[in-house]
Amino acid sequence: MTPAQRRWVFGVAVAGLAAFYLWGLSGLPGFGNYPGPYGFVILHLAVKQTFATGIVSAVNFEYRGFDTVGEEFILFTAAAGTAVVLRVLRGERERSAVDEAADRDVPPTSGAVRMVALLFTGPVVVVGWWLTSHAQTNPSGGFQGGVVLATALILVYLAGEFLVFNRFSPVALTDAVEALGAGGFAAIGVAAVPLGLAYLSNYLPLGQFAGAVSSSGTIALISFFVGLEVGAAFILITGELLEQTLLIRQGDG
Amino acid sequence: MDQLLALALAVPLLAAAAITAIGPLLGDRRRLLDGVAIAVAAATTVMLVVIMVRTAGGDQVYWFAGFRPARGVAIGIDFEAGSLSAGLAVLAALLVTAAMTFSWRYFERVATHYHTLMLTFLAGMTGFCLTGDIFDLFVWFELMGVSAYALTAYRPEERGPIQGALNFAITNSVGAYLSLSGIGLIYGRTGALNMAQIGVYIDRHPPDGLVAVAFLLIVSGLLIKSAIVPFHFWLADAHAVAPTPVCVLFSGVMVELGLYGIARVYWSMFGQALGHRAAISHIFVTLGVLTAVVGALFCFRERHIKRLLAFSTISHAGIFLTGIGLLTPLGLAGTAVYVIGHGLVKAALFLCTGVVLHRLGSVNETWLHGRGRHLRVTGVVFTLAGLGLADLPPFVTFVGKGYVDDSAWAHGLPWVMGLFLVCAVLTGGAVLRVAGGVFYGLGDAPSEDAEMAKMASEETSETESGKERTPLTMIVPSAVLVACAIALGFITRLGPLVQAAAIRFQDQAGYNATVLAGAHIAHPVAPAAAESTGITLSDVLAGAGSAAGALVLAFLALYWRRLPLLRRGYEPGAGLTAPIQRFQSGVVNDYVTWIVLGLACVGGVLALVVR
Amino acid sequence: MAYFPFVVVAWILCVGLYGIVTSRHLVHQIICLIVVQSSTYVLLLGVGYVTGAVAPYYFDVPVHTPAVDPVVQALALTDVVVEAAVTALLLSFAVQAHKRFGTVDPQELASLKG
Amino acid sequence: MTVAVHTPYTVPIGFMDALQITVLILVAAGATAVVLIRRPVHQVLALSVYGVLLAVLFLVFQAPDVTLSEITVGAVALPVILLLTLAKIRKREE
Repeated sequence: MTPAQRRWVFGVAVAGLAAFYLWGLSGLPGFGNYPGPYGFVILHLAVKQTFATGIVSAVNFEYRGFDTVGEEFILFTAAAGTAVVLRVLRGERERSAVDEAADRDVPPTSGAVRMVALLFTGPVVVVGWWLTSHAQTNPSGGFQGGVVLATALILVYLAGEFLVFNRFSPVALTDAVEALGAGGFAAIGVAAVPLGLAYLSNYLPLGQFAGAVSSSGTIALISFFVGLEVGAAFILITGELLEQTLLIRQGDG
Repeated sequence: MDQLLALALAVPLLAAAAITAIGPLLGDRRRLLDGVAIAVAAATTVMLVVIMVRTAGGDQVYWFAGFRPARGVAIGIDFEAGSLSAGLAVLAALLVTAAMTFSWRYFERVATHYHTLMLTFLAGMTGFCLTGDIFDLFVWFELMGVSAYALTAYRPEERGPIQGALNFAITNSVGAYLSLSGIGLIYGRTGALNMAQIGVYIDRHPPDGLVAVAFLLIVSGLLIKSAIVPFHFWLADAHAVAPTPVCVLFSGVMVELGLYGIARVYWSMFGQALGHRAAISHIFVTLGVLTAVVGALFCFRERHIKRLLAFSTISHAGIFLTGIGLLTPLGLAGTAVYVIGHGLVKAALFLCTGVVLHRLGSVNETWLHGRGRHLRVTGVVFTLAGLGLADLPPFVTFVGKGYVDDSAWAHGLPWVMGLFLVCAVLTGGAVLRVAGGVFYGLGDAPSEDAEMAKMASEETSETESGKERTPLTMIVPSAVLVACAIALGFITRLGPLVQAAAIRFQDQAGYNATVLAGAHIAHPVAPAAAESTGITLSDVLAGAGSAAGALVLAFLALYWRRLPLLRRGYEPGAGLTAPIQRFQSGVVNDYVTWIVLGLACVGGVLALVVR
Repeated sequence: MAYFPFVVVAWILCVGLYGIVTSRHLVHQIICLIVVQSSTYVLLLGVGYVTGAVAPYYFDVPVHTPAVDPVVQALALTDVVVEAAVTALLLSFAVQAHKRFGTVDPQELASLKG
Repeated sequence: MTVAVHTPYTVPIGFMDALQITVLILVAAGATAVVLIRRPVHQVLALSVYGVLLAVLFLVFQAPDVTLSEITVGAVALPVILLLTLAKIRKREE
């Protein structure tokens, strides 16, 4: 199809689809009238059952923890897939790993940027760690924390060079950390099986009172592993793309 | 509580993580990794077989983290293993094992990520088969998808794989998000994610727009995955370029999983609430027949062996959708048996194609003509599998096809039977034409157009070609798969067993009771009198007829130019697809346009029905 | 107000699809896919909203205060991760497509494939 | 018809409605802008802004958890990898 034809066909089709979709949406109870029961039952049970006050984390890591296993492995698989697709191929040479390479089209980082980035790295790490460790209490969790921790390494890149970034996160090590994160989550789940409990059951003591950082058993532990996996996955993906941009020179056409 | 249900999923996932962590430390000793990965896949197969055997006495339910439903409200996620879902998972695991065994000597060098991706793919398929939660279904659907996209682009140094993977990933992602929209709609109405619970809740209202729209949206992602016309365009692009062992999984089971998802969603949630059974059946049968015919026509004119097999898969997906869409136990049972048979023989065909690529370095039928004479074992296996694809008794494919035909007949759709016979002759004939030409050098090399030659000559770096011998690990899996397809055909109890399983699968009230109330439903009601369980003489004749027809067609195609009386210069199959050829443009923008148009059309029909 | 958020959902979906269909740049197309997916977040959080209720955290409000649905929020979180994963993979395809084809126009890739 | 619940922490309904409608309109406009802007780098910046808008929307939908993820992913992480991709692609065009 030519672009014009496509536009016409799509215009007609999307009008139909939109009408159809709106017809379905009009059957919903109005906005603000969530009918339950799923969410309300969880709100009722969660604090009592898990000692977590962050109910979303309780759902993510406990009631629907199995979804999160799948989700972590989606990210894990995507990182592996990115590594496969962007691997250094025959005929491609790695350019000498100096950032100031001749055809580098990014201007060298200014001193001010380096300074700011360095200043920010510490606080960012702290925030990432805090987010990862407070899943059970506050609006936070391993996922957000992991991304923030990965951002800290990107700041290291801004402050220094790719070489430093690479030294901080050698691929094999990051791979291993990522696998530890994803595998650790699945393994915590499996550990329930010899105890005669269902997969992913919360078998750790729940702690003294709801809302404490040390409360709610496996939720905190799972959040930690999710943080590892997510952080490592983002570092891997960013690293692969950085390597493509800065180091790889194309040999074949 | 059967812990195997959780382990069947956790073991491949843990193994995938472990292989990624340990792989780089092993250096050159990658055989160890190969061995571990194959062992894990085989162990998963065994676990799933055990689960399947146990489901013969009744469906198994597993609540993750031990959250059982209280007063009909599910707060956790469940696995619900029936015989059909567990059986499909077994097929997936078996094919993964076969494909990984085949890969042992196939790739020049395998990065550790290959095993990781195969194992996450396996876990995604297993989870998709067994889950009883609609959002969980989406999660495993995505895991399956992401693994599959990455595996398609496993050879990024070539153009084809990158383009195929892009088309595959974009179309299927659009489908997944449409499905998720449907899930959001149904959640807004019912406040539930457990499929059984949703089924109970939406049945309380008369069917309305929300139910119809949610149904179509959820199904749309699955229709795209199962390559139903007009959502099928991505499939040939992706299948032709993915590494051959991966194609085994794509054609043998991934497409079928999409169809399984449609059946699961229909019979656990929407069947009762949506009503209008006749109209829904008509919609599915229409789409299915259209797909079967389009796939068969494209298949016959193709010269690129992997694309040819891919189009044959599209044709069969159409037949499967029709079998499901008849909404009868016999139709569903027939589809289930047919899916198993098709998966086995199609996998064998792809593996043999892999051997050809390994030894001769091409998948171009024209170029290969007569050059495969010395690959005797491969030739025999390929030919047998081709006959199986054409439903020759006693291959198990003929049992399944027979049931679907019988059900269509009982449904008052005899023309569907005839059309499917034509489709089977066309796809079987195409495959047997390849067998006769490549492995036995019969007749003349078929002509080709430049476009196809270019496409077929692309397959180069996948394997180190020109090997002197075919390693045993490459030929044994395909021979075993074909042997399985024949052996299953002799198990006379298979038919009644699968029918009982299909009746249980379609028993929505029973499914609800099993999941939500922990009921144990062991014995399905007796099959309806109108639909016999036996294999009739007409089934045998139809199967033998389609195989004979396929053989005749293959010979006609090969000896076409030597037939004195016929018009010269006309190439068989050349004009068949000209009008629709240009739709297969390879441009993903077009594909998404067709998806939207297809949805709008089916949605319009559905709106007229449900209104 | 009762249905306005859902109209926005449909609008975002359709606009995103329009972008995918008309795109001439793979990165643009991938971003449009992100837009399509973002419609599902708005839908999920929209259907779980309860007017006047608090966020589902009992850290600083008493337990059993009426709150909005926590389940859809968990689903949306999962959805965000899926989006990030799929986008990263697609971008790696785009990088390779640019290397192999010398273009990132999806409408040109097909003709250059051979 | 809206069935509202009341808690000591409830923001006045009328104010919340106005806020939500405003942000929804901004989000719809943002999505349109992201799609219509065809220059890649500009589009990535638009996506980043759109991510922030979505994050604000989730905040007024009482979903602080999703807000955080949307900011970290939609407004920061995704634009970073998108810009890296564009840097790679543009470099080879020169």
